Amino acid sequence: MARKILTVAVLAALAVLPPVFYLTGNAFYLDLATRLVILGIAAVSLNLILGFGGMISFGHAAFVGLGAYAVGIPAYHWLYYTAGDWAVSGLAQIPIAVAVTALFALLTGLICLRTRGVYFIMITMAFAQMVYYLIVSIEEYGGDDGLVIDTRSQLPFLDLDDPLQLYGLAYVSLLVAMGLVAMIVKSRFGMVIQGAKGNDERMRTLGFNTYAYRLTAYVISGAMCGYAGALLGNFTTFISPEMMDWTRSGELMFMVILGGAGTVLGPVLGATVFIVLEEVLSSITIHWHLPFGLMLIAVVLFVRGGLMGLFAVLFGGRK
Amino acid sequence: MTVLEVTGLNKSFGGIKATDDLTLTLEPGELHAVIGPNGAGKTTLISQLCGLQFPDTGAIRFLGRDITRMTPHRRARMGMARSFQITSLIMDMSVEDNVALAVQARAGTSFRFIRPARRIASLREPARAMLDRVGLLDKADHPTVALSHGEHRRMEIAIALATQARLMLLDEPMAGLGGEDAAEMVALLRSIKGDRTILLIEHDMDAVFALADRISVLVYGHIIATGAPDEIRANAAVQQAYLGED
Amino acid sequence: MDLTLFTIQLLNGLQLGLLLFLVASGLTLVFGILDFVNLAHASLYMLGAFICASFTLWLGNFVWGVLLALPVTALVGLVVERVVARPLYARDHLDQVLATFGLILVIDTAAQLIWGPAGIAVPLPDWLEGQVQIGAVTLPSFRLLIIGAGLMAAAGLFWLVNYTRLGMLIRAGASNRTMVSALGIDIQSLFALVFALGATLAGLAGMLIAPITEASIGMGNSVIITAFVVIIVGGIGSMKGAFIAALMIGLIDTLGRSFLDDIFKLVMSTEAAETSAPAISAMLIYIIMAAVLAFKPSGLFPPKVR
Amino acid sequence: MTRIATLALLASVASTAVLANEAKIGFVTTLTTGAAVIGNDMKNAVDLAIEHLDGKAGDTTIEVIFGDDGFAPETGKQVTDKLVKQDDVDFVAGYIWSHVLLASRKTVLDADKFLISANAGPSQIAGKLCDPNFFSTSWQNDQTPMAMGEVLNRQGVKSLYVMAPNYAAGKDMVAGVERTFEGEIVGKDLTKWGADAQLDFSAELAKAKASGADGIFVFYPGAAGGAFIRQYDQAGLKDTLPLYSVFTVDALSLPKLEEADFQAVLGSRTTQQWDPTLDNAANQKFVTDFKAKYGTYPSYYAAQSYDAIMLIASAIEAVGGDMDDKDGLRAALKAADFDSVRGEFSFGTNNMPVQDFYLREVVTDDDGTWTTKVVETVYDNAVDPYAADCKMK
Repeated sequence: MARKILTVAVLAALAVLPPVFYLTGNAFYLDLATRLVILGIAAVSLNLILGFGGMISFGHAAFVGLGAYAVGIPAYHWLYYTAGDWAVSGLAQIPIAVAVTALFALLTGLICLRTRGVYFIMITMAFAQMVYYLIVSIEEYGGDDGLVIDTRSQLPFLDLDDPLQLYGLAYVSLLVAMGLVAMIVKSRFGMVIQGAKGNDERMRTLGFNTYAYRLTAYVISGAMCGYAGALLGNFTTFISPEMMDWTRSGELMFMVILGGAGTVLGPVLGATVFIVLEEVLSSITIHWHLPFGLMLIAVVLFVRGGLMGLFAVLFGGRK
Repeated sequence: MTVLEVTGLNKSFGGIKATDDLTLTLEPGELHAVIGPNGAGKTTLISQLCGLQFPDTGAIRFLGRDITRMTPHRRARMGMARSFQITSLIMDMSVEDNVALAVQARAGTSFRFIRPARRIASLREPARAMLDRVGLLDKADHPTVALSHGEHRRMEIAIALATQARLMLLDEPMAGLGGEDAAEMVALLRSIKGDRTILLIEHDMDAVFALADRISVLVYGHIIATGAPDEIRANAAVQQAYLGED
Repeated sequence: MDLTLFTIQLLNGLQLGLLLFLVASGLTLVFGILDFVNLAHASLYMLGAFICASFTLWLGNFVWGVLLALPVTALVGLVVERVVARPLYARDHLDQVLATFGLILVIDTAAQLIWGPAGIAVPLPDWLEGQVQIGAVTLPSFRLLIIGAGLMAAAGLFWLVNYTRLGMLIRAGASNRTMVSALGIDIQSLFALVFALGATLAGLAGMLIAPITEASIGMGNSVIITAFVVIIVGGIGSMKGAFIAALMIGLIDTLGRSFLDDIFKLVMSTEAAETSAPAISAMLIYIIMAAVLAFKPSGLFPPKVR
Repeated sequence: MTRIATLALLASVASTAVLANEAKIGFVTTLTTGAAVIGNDMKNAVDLAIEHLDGKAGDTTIEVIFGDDGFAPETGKQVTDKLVKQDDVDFVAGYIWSHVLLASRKTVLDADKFLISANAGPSQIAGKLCDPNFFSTSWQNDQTPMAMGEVLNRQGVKSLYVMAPNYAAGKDMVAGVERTFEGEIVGKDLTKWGADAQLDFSAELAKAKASGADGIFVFYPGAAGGAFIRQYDQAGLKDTLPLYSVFTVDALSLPKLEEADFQAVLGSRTTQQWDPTLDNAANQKFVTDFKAKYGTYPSYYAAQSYDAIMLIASAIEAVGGDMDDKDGLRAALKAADFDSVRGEFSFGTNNMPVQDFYLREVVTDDDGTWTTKVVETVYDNAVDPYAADCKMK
């Protein structure tokens, strides 16, 4: 019960506060919230495999980046070459982003999921690095300099150049993502991947081809991250390989763990605290990485189960 | 038809033979026990039977089909269930969830994403029936990790039953059980016997001789004798190699 | 192909491989024995470089700088072990990855606050500054020194692990932790010792590279990923695997950088070769890692099953 | 809704009243990571410029807010967003890196503020993406290596080996030297760059030596520059393969090289639009005071940052501190009516500087400190090659 109240409170705050900030002349805080919500979607989707499936992916930033490039590249061709208007339509860009990341997840997942434990952590990172260097090498799309997306996705009934509408889209997407993950983990499929996290050998001897289930979960998670990437590209209007750096994957992981892996709300909470902390600390000192790193270590050492775990201890939320 | 037919199985690890020209058959409905001293290769045998390890040479036939190189989940779908020597349950799930997953494994594909699994009666009811059968129904909602060792062993049996398996491979179900728990387990196994074909790997001699239809004795990866309990008791080689030491 | 150039590049690859081995051996020791994922391992590489650079500028001699910096780095390793690593041994890898990720941020920022952002160039004594002529091959003498030091360190490690009591405990600890503690060995001290040894090896690598590239903030980030690739390809916990994989990666990386564009030019246009070769050579080690894991999911030399 | 609109109106009226006597400049540079050595030098120059101005342009107080881009375009854009939307600055200046500038550009220009680059000069911004509100106090990426190509021609270099990091500015530099160099390029290496940049150039140097070229052209900014020169020295190439560099040897790397006594760098040549020895009053004051205050020679980054602040101050003074007079500010910026430390200074049609380029040599000054001096002028009033792509008149 306590947990439900918390969920509603957090989501309500995210629905109300940022627009209020914007309308009272603090546009920057709406930007901050948009970034937060989009990274929240990425963290929620990472959590599907990390928190519920026990697959510690250290390369999820690659999906975010690929999703962003899937928006940026068509827009670039529309701007500089003769690509049709479809190239800046969100109705084309977003499906492309989802399809590309799903395909990438499928191809890499086939190999990654053969490995276990630390090997899995590192091979997911290796694939992300490959994408990073691949994009760096494509001079046409800016290489290391990145790509400016001058035209945001064109959608019916929505104008993404209006910060409020963009935020609305991101916020609704977050709700949908959380709903999807909540539905999936409760379903028969979700029971299997959670079972495989708890005891893979047992699940296989029961007759589950856990490899296929994990792979499916990996693809779903990758595609959702790709969608988040498409939103991020629209938000920043600038994409660069930097978005796929391995430290970015680490940050996504941190959001999930900080909030509480294996809970639906946790990653959102984690993303919120992460972004706010980053903003507050960096406005106090340019050496904010020092207190930030110390906090990271402290969270891992002392706050088991993340903020959701802490909350459960304090208010007795049901696991 | 013979349920399980193992012929000429060999498996070695870095020069040490864990399984040595092993041959074994299981007839329908029988409870066949495999006994042997520590390090005789019992667990290696069961791992090969359920497909977690593959033999170097030899063949395993299950229900008339060659499964020597088949993956564990496909064997399971053919009707082979396994319980683990070291309790191998999904600790962070509830007792009922554990058993329901076994039911789910038999209930067609699990690539189903929408309905909440815990609200599907066709999964939950058989699971509760199995828990009832092993006497754990009142603990159905408890987290698995909170149960005692004896209860965990019984959950293992419930899960094996829930898979509707033709063949149950039970890896030391009595391990670590004492007194009352052990007696309960023997009673439970007796109640299942005849229903399913069972390969029982066990250390507890009282239980083995009380339950088994036939017994095979495994020493250094090789079966030195197979027969009814009385024959095995009388077998000189067995006494020398195994019972003598005990 | 020019044979002299090829020989030089082989030696360059060997030198890179040996440096990688110094970093990777510590990583694989800590990983294999302590079951601890230390992303911050390369921060000790950076600290080694900075500590050595400070001592060198202070004493005016690189060799003294190294000799003094080694024990100091080991000490830093002990502190890190006590404060951050030890409480995490029993935790899962995820917690370890995150905590040590935080440690990288802390150490990098602390280093910037102590030594400033500029980095330090490390001077060498004259006898190391020149070049050595072997036949048609000319190599900077310092690079030969690195090769020598790397081989010596590798031999020392090999001896330590295979022929000493400590090595026996290390090997036993890797395969059976409970057994070692049952033998009455103080496992905590053993772990601390192993961690400090790993830190020292990484620090030494940093000290050896500093006169070539300077000690600079964030220098560890460039090596840690490669070091992980090495131990994953070699098989976690396997010293032999780390050695072979390090040399393999070092050679492939160097030879890829040297000859890939020429090879590509055989099959494609000069322009295409010039754009694709640097990209492929940057990706090469990851491609190799993915390929190895696709066929051998536990690396080339997986240690014996526990 | 009307209520909010009224509030907004009131707020804007109020802010105009306050801003009449105050102008805000956001200055984005790199203050963390190893590249902070550049950012700190720029920050020092900005502080010195404000000191020289006595904190005022005419009657208007100037406030500078620094932002750290962390050497990453995304972070740079976030910092710019904050400066524009939260701090409501009138000018955003700085930017070491091309990609950070490109990422941040839209935020500033969409808000109808002025963007002044004090270093980065990617070709897009000089060409297709040129904007009336964008000005540069540095150069376009291609120009400095083009000047070097010209120098090589004059010195009779017939064959050249080229090395640069494999990223956009690196490729620009290579393209720049190829544009003017008339001899043969016998080999080219683009090395790995970014978070795990390659700093050990053993393989490339071996190739360069084997190529038998007359000289080697390199571009290695920041820490990589020191590392390159070190290895160039160790490989003993000084006599066989003369070094010609751009943005590699500068006032930031020289003190380090001097402390470690890497003699190989003495006498090496590099091109630039500015030098501490340039003989004009503004420059003499700048260099003398900079040395007095910070104890080192200023780098070209510092010189460009100093110019950026002086340019902005001249514009603020021209409109009498009326920050809402955008047209007036734009015209005043374009006029570039201030004493640049590089001497003669004007803007081309694309708002990039039209300026001279010099060949400089690394020498020891009267106090024994390593620095550079001008050898000759390579280009007079050079216009960058992308100006034609800019649609502005």
